[in-house]
Amino acid sequence: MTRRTGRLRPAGVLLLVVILAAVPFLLASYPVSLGGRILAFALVVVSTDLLTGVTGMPTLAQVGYFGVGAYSAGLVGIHWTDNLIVQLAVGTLAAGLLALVTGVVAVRTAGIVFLMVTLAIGELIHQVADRLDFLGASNGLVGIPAGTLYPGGEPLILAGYTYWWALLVFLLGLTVAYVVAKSPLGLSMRAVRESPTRLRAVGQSTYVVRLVAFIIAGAIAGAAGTAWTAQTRFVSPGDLAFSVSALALLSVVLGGAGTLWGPAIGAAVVFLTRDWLAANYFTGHADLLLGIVFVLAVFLLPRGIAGYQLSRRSDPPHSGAAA
Amino acid sequence: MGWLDANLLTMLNGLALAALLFLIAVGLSLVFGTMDVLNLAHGVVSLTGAYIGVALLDPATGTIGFIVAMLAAAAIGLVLGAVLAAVTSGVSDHLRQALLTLGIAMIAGDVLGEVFGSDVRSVPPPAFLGGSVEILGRSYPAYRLAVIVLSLIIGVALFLVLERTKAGALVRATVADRTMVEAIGVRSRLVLGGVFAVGAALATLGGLLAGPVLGAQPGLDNTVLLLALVVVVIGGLGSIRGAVLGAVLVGQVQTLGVSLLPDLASFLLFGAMAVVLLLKPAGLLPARYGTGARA
Amino acid sequence: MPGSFRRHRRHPRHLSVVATVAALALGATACGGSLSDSGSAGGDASGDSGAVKVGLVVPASGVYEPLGVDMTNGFQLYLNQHDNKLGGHEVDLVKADEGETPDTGVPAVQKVISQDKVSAVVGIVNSATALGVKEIVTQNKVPLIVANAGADDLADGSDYIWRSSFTNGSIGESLGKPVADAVKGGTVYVMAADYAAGHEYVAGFKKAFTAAGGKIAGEAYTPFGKTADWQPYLSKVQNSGAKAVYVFYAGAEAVNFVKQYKSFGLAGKLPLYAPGFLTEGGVLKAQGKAAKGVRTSLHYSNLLDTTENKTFVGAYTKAYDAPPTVYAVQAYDAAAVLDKALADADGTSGDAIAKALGGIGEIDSPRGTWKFDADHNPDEPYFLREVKEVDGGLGNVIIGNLE
Amino acid sequence: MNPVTATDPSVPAPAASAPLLLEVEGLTVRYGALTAVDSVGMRLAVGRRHALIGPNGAGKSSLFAALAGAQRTAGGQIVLDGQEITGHDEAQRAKAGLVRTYQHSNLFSGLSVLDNVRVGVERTEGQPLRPWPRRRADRRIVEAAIESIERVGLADRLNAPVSALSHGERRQVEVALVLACHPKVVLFDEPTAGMSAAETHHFAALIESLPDTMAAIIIEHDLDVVFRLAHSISVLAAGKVIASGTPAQVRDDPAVQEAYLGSGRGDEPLFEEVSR
Repeated sequence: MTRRTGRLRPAGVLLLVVILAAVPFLLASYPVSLGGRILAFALVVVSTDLLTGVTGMPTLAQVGYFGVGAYSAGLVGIHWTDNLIVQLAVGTLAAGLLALVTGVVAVRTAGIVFLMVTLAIGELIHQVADRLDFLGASNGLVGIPAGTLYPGGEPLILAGYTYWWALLVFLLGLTVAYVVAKSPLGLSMRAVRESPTRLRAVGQSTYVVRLVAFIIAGAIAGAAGTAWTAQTRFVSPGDLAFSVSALALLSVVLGGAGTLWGPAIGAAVVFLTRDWLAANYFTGHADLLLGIVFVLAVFLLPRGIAGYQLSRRSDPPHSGAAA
Repeated sequence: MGWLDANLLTMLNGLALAALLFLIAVGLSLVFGTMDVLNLAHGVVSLTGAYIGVALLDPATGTIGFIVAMLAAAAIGLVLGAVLAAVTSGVSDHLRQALLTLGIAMIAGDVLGEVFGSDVRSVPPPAFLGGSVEILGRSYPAYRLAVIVLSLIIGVALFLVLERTKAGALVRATVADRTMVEAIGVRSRLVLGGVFAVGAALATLGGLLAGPVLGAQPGLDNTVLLLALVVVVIGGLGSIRGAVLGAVLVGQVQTLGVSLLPDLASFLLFGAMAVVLLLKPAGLLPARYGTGARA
Repeated sequence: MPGSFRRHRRHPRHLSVVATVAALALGATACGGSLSDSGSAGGDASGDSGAVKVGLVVPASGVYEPLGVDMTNGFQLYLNQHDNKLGGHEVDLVKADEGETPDTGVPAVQKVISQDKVSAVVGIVNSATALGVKEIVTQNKVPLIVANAGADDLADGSDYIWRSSFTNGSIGESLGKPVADAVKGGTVYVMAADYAAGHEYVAGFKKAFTAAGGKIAGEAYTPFGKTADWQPYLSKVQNSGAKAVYVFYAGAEAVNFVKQYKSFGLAGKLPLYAPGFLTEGGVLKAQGKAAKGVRTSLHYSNLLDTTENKTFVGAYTKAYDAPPTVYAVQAYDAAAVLDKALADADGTSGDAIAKALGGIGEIDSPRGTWKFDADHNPDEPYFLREVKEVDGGLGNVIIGNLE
Repeated sequence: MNPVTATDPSVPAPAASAPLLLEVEGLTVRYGALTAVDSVGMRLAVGRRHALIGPNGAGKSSLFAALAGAQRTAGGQIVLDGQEITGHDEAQRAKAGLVRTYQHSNLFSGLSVLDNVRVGVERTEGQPLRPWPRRRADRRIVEAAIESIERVGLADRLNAPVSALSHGERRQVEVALVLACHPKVVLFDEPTAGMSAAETHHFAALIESLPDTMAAIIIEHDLDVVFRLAHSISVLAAGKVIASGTPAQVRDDPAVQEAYLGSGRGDEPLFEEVSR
């Protein structure tokens, strides 16, 4: 079983980037805007995989940090500047910061308990967004101006341009994820996944590794959130609901946990199923279609789209009790 | 009127909610403990129970009719559980289990919506429990009291089966030490598969009994699933006593909690869960695992 | 494409890339690219007598699906009654699923506008979704006829936002004085689902109620979509000494609330007032007798005793085997609005329709005659309704008119 | 019975020139009412290998877990190379140089042999938290890891995932990983359990070849291995050290014979083969 993390062939990567970049020339504005949203969601899923697949920490909180990034970008856009780069920086930082604050306690747990703690984090962020008036409460944050790339620049309104910005953020985030996975930290993260007790016995605090991974993943999700806002110019609590968190986690499994690129594809499959296939041909039955995709994937793609199976001994839920 | 008087009814009501939560959640917990399967289709199984109530009950239904509906719900639950046990048997990775069972839940939820419509449906309590009784000078629905009593009976029965029978001993042993599953024979594996069926039957039964309180509508399955997950994780996965305590706690948080801290109502459930898990990651009453004393 | 699949068979990574791109490509209906806005302005069919594309975006899934069904029926009924024509133009109706929240609703609107190139959008149940698409419809110059979402700030006179339904605040307001009069100096407890609409319904009510000399006994906002048990709140209501209760709930929460109001012994002792959604449509059926005596305010009741309404109810019931709801009427009226506008409009472009909308005057609706106000909200009368037994079933009997 | 207590350190005094690497006093582990490790003391000098033997349930593994910091102790003191580490957690003790292996090999089973050992090297010589690669530094780590792997004789399995290795090979990886941690004292928990005779022989040789700047404590049931490797032996029964000394001293200790007989394992002629 070889780990493909960080081992894409340069030619393939280049081809992929070129094709993705060419999309706005080829497709009409709706599919392009769908593509842009897919890219933002795919980046959330990549960040989820960084924790779930690479570090062995299945999480439901990433959509929460995505929301922090999205709302931060929106607030910056409304109250400060329409500069997308500033929005990206602020959103990433804010999400990373909240990941630090929440992670300090959350990463003390593991396995299913960690999953439930992250569910709580995601839901609490969701509730906060739903209640704070300056975030638009349940109606969502509206009136976000179109972003610009440099002071005085042309605002990005057309789907093609916001798509390119989303693509840029996506590639940036994906690159960060790959670099981290290839780094010594990435090795430590995979070691945490395989055996936290062993890593401690080697003299490495697993807590620190988990926490750093959690912060990086949170920041990446925040970046994805800013890319979302740049396109939709509207954020609502519904964007960070439990159902979205669940889809993010399931996209990781569907795509092939631990491979980073597989989950990104998984995210695209989920979105295309819901917003294209169901929206165009099976109105009102998105759940049915997604359910069928998931069930089929379990039996037909036992290793996920990327053809990789997460270790059967993925963090046991009671890993607190060392045998 | 003292604090206790003012809140006694609310606490009683929290118990009624706890009774329903226990019935629904305990199966989820036992299935995880014995089969190592996190069954995210549990919510839709429970919703099926509620829809069985929609199909079989009307306001004129008498005791016999209600018992028939309960038996029907339990029977359908047994079948659903057996099917789920079979389908998940080859899938040991928790994440793939999540993908599979949530996928099944989404399909089943859509089908239920097609069959019973998207409107919210109400499930009438049996006629003789339809009224209210006077408690502390306030009206209280008799049905909810009956739910508490019924859940107590079922809970005690479950406890006795687990503590006093051979099959129960096997289940407890499996929960305590999962590695022994590899060593056991086919018959014993069937017993464990039976846990899945019984767990699902309790969920459908719980769903049916919850019908007159919560109604039945698409989407309720997710609400129920989340609540059940919170209950079993707070209590300790695989532990019956944990499920009881978790249900009581969640029941009180949802009633007494929101009554005392109304401004924080939307944060209470998940906030409470986070606090419990950070203080006691294995839950409040975890199933007894090997402590390592024999290491 | 099959060729590329075969070639890349041994390279799953490439296969996935190709599959993604292929899937994206399939999403394209036109190859115009997305870097200019020439194609996105609605109504590229600009001939005077040509067909007009209308997008109907209502929930076909999620908790609001029942509303979506009624709205589709109402809109479709109008089309059926008018040979599928609006303003003389054959209608090409494009339906999209709004879902539950903006994360599905906004893309749905985006899709009908930029992919299907509709000239007008009708529907939208969720206020957050409506607010979220405001920018999109304005930018694309496609008028949106909101057929439900009631957020107070939604319609503000913008050329592209029109509303055939209601505003949350004014429904609440309509009950202020009558409730104040009814309790005669007693206090009222107010309660609502804790989200924007709930707060708006309460704010509107409180404004009119206190202006009429009413006093509030207490307030409670219950977690929206998460509350199943109202006993803790009802207990406070009973302790508060209130003489009546005003609430806002809809959907499943309305059912559970009304049933619990009854089973915890408040019904019959404390009169219950609410915006009409508490007892509208399928919700009332699920509540059953527990709802008897509940008084609500709404801009419609299918028991309204006018010829127009009786004709409408007859036709609707015949077509869909169920009596119409307010949601059906709102969509039916949206069709009527578009009908008038298209008849006046210079062409079928979104811009032309938007311009014409300002001059359509009064609409004859099953609910009575109404017209758009300066903000493009309906200027309409409200009815005080009470749930009573009607022909063996339950209905919202009109017991008075409200301002 | 004449148990050796902490106040009477039993390990034969090492040669005066060899400094002490590990000093343990009064180490106690309790599970509720049960005392699994009862006031155990020991001393270990540089270059020495000390074996811990005793019947099942004697508390050997609990003692190891307590030494390694994986088990909460009810009392006692541990000094490693002059540094008090009693309050350290598991990772800190390993960092200080007290490194263990596991009874059932515990490795990063999804990772390759090289990556397993890299984890250790990265901790001692690299920057395990650096979130970006650095070509030269990372290559240095890889080279050090390979060196460690070659030392245990697994150079040809560098890129094989550990899950694909044989039991014996996994033990070798564990040693390579332990060596990569620059230990002062290594705790081997039944290192040859489940190995074939040939593997056992090979593995004993591997342990013998460890640098003499470190010391080792070995839990072992195979007394051939014990008498081959150990410079000194402690016998644990019911959580207490009942005898301690050179292999010859221990073999002849009547208390040891009694404990083994009393433990219900008297039918196993424990010392027969070695005293022939």
